[in-house]
Amino acid sequence: MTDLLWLIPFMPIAGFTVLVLAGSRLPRSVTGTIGTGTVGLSAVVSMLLAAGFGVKGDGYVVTQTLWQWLSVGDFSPRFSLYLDALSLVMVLVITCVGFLIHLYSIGFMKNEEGYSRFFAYMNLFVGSMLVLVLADNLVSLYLGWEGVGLCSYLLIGFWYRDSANGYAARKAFVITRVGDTALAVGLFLLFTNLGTLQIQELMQRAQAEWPAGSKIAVIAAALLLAGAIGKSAQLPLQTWLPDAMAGPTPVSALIHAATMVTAGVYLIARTHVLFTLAPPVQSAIAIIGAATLLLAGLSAFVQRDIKRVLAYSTISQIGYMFLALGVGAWSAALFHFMTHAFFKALLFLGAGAVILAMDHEHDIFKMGGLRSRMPVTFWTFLIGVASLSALPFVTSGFYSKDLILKLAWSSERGSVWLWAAGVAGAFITSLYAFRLLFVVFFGDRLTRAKSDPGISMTAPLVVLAALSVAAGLAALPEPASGRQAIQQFLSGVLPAAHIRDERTPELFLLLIASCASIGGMLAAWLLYVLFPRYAEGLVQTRAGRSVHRLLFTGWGFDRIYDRLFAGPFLWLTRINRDDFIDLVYEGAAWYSGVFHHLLGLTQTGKVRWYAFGIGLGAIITIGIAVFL
Amino acid sequence: MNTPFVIASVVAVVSTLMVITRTNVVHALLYLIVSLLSVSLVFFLLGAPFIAALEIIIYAGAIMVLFVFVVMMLNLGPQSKTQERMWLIPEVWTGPAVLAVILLGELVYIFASTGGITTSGKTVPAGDVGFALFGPYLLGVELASMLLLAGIVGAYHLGRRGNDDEQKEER
Amino acid sequence: MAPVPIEGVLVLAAVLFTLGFAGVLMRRNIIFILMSIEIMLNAAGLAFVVAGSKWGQPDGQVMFIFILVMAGAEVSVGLALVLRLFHRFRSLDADAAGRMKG
Amino acid sequence: MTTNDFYALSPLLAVGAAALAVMIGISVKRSMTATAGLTVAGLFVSFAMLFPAASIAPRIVTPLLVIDGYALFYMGLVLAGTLTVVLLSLEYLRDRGAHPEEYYILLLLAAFGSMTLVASRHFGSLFLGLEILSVSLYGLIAYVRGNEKGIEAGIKYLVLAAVSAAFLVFGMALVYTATGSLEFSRIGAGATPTDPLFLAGAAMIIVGMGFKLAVVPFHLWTPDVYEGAPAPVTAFIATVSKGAVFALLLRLAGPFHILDHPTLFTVFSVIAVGSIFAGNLLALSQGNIKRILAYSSIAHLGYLLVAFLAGGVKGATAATYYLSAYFVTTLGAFGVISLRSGRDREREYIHDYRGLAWRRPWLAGVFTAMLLSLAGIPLTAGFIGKFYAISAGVGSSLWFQVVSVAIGSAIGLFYYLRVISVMYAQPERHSGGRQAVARAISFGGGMILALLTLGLILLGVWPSPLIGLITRAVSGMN
Repeated sequence: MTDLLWLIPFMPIAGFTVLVLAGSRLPRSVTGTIGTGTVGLSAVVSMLLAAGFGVKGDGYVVTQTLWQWLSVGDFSPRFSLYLDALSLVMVLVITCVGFLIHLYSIGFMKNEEGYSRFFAYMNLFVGSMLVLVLADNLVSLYLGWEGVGLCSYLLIGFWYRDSANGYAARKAFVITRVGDTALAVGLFLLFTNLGTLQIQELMQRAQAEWPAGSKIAVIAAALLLAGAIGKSAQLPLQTWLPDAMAGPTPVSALIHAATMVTAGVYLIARTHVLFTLAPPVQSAIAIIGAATLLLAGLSAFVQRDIKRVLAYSTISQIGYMFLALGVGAWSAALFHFMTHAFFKALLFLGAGAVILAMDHEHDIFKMGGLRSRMPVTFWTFLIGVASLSALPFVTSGFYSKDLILKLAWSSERGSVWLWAAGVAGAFITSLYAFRLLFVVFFGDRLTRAKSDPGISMTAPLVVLAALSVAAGLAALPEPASGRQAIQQFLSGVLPAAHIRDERTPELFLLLIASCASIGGMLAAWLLYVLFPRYAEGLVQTRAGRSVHRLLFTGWGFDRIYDRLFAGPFLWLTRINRDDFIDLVYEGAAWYSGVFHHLLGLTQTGKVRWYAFGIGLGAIITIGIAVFL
Repeated sequence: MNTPFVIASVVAVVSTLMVITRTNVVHALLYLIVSLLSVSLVFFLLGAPFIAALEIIIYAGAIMVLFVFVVMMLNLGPQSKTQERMWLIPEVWTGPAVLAVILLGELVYIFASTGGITTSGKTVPAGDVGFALFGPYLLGVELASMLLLAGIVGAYHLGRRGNDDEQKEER
Repeated sequence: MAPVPIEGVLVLAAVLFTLGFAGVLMRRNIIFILMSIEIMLNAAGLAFVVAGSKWGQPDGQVMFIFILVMAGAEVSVGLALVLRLFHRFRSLDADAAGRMKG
Repeated sequence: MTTNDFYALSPLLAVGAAALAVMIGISVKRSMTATAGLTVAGLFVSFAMLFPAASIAPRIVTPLLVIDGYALFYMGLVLAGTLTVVLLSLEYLRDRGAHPEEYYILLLLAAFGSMTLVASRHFGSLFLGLEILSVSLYGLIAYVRGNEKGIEAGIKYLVLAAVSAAFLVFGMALVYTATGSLEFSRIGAGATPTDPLFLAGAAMIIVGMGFKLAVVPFHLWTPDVYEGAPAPVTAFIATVSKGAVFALLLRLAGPFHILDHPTLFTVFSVIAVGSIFAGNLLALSQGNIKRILAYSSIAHLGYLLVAFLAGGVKGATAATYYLSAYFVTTLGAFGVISLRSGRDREREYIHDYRGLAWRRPWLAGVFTAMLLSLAGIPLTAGFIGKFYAISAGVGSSLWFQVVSVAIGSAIGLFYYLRVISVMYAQPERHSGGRQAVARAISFGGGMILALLTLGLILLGVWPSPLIGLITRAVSGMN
């Protein structure tokens, strides 16, 4: 059965191929079925593999070599797939959530043109992500990495007739490219120093050859981190993500929940050995994560666009994952990735339903009172918001966030400060999440809205809502080891965090975190349901206005980058108006043209002249051979 | 130095020179036959009587007849001769002649620098050639027959007075 | 009678070869060009025969026969093409068949 | 001649017998279908006979021929190429009227000559194989009646091929004078490396083969003949004819010590670099696609020579792989041209392809794939070929030649992309009349193109099986 592994990435890519080649001629129903079905089949296959996994235990690894591309000396890139507990979790989430998003898209996109193009890109997106996750060497991983980047570009700019969408797509592409370049350099560095890019072998060699904290390990890890930061939209490369909302809502769901942004988390988890060899880099991850989660959370608090709220929320939640990675709580990061995938997909799809009901209105302050018109959407959205806010005990988000917070406190690399940032973040998260819920679904109805969408769109919402709750089961303690099930499951791949102090005041931490979540909810209730005037008044004050603007623009990173990079770059281009570098190429082109012309003169079409050429060649050849 | 060889060589060179400078095709063909005959004499002197005979029978006999045949078919009149004269002005032949002289110079230099080779002076009779042809060169003979087949088919197709397109040409 | 010197025959072959080559380059009449090619091939055959006689082997002569066969095939196809050319262009000018260039 | 000898020769015999059978068939009844059927059957039988022959390889059959893995591999390549050309010719000839039957005899004979060439180990078979190929090609190039360009191309090819053949035999005679043998292996043993007679002979042989390979400075005929010949025949010249001669060159490299020989090495380096630059530069602003492909083939032979110069099993493997990829690509490109050709004329100008992607996306896709492969873009066969060629060159420290390959490829990209960009440009509106003549591609033609494209991509992403096969074949030769 493990032979079926190749089907997982193959199915969506096959779907992409079919849709690209024949998509425009197929009826919409067939297009949707192909697009959704291929991902669904991948999901089925991954579940089958997961079932096999459960029986065999946690040290279980499947590798499948598909083919060897070429072999020149030591350089013989093989294309093989590698499945272990870590990639299995990723694959399951990607295919299942991906499938639900595809299913949802059938309804969401039904009135759009470019239907088959949309599904083709989506399939390629999922396929690339699966290649990334299943790659057993960093070259294939990089291939998937770039494929994901390409698809995000294509999908963010899906409605390309509006040039703003094109700009957003380009921005996403360019900014992630900064990280990608660092990653590529990192790969070269690893290859030249360790002589392989096979991930498992690489990790072994790195451990054997590089002492912990050595300079080379730090540089390599830092380069990989830069790549991860770009893809996962962490400080300081986070600015592309809010603009990426220009794409259709299912795309946002796919980018934020199942693909793309989690690639960075996966990369770090996959190469965690390297990062443990570079403690300064690991600390940087934790600090970046903590800072990102706070800054992005505050920005989310003031956004008016429903999707931008969720976008900043994603940045913030990925910040949690980075925080977990930074303190060595690898499996906690994965756990949070999983729960986040469920509830964030749910929230995006719910937001999509709202947007569709409001005729593509994004501004939350023009919505309101949708609770009664859209009961299914409301209840599922409520579950999503609760999970995002980590409301105690019933939501899965609570368990994953709690795990992160606990380890941020107690792990060897953790500290009170990191923990405090996490708790503050939890409060802010809860605040903006419920703000969103209250503003959209409570209060007076401001405009006419359609009712709940059809079954193909509500079904994914319900399933995702169920998953958002049920994923908490993964936190049940394993009877044998006393660790949580997810930790146990991943223990073959990801080591447990080193605990600094066994006497962690667990109950106390739990209490504080719960208070933060509930406190945020109550604050939102006060500000947006009971006393909405007060919130408005706060913004009207002078200080309030400038803070609001700062937060609203995402801490002004775009402005800073404009000043810091775009400005000087434009200045340079102005200086280089005559393009002295291009002159070289133009000169080359000019000389090529001249030589072309001169050589063209030899093609006279006269047979005697051609024979003359042979004679001249003979004289030269004999001359060189005999007289030289 | 072998006198008959020298004489045959001089005749060969002179007649060949005449071939490439004549304006009348038939005259040139006659000179070419002389040239071939003198080369045939050289073959005889080299101890290759069979080849000497083949040179006359096939080259001077068959192939030259082919040329004559075509010339007759084309029925080239005197105006082609004036045309030839016009085509054969010094500007046309100096360049090639210089090139040819350089090539010749290179080759002669090579032969001169090799130095001191003499022939075995041994006659290789027709029988030996025959044994070689039907011994180690058996496949070669078969290949040669395929070569002739290709020549025949090609010449047949190209030389056929077509029924359809020739009329098109006349129109 | 003194044996024929090898260099002498090779030089003769070389002279005939270059004369034939010069003929190809100089003449515009396609029939002359074909004749010149015959001269070149004949010269090559001569070189083969003299080499064979140097080593006392029949191989040189066998090669001469092959060259003869090739020359025959070449000329027959060549002359057929000349007929086609003449019917088409009403000329034997090799340069007239020079429309394709560049 | 023993039974085993017959087995070993059976692929060759099958093709020869097919030629005879076709001829006899024509004399009984002229039928295009029967002729083509016989031809295809003969090629298939010959291909099938490669396997029994392989089981007793290597075997030296008379001093003239050797049937080893290397020869059999190239025979397979020749047969596959010829088969493709036959299939491409079917419609092309049907459109062009009377008496297409002799065409198949000539094509079979040309294939026969090429197969002799790749199996030869003796000057006699080299010469005869080359001439069977040449003489058949004269007929094929000028085959289509009433086509001035064809006659012109035929005359040019005939005169120049005959001149170069004269150089070749004169060179052979000189080498024979110097070494006393006509067999490659014994020539190597008998040659003194500094003997001017031997070197002059080798140089003149290079002239003869250089003409067939169309490398600088013996390349001048290429564009005119490519343009004038019928498109399927051009495909044959570009692939099978050149491939067979190149295979022979690889075989000669060992006995002639070309690579250990400083002066001969220099000769080939000059030829390679000259071909790369001249070919690419000449193609730059050419408006006729057949001529572009001609010039590009000059450059490709230059790349091939770089792999050849790298030497050893590695260089030979690289060159052979490059050649196989080049076969697929070139056949595909000419396949598009010949299948698109109308009754009146061939669609050979760039403007005939304007906006093709909008009218015939599939065909344009195939052509794009072929051109990208010629340019050496990754995931195509051409990329792997170039990669191997360059890595072989680097392995032998041929820096100058490798840099030339890189620069040449960069120039080459320009004109390949130019054709591609024309195909994807908006179609001209006003010239509707001319566009309307363009005909639909038949099912069979489409299948050939699809197979070639598939092969192209397969060789690009999964080359290891072929590489393995080639390595075995090539190591068997040395």
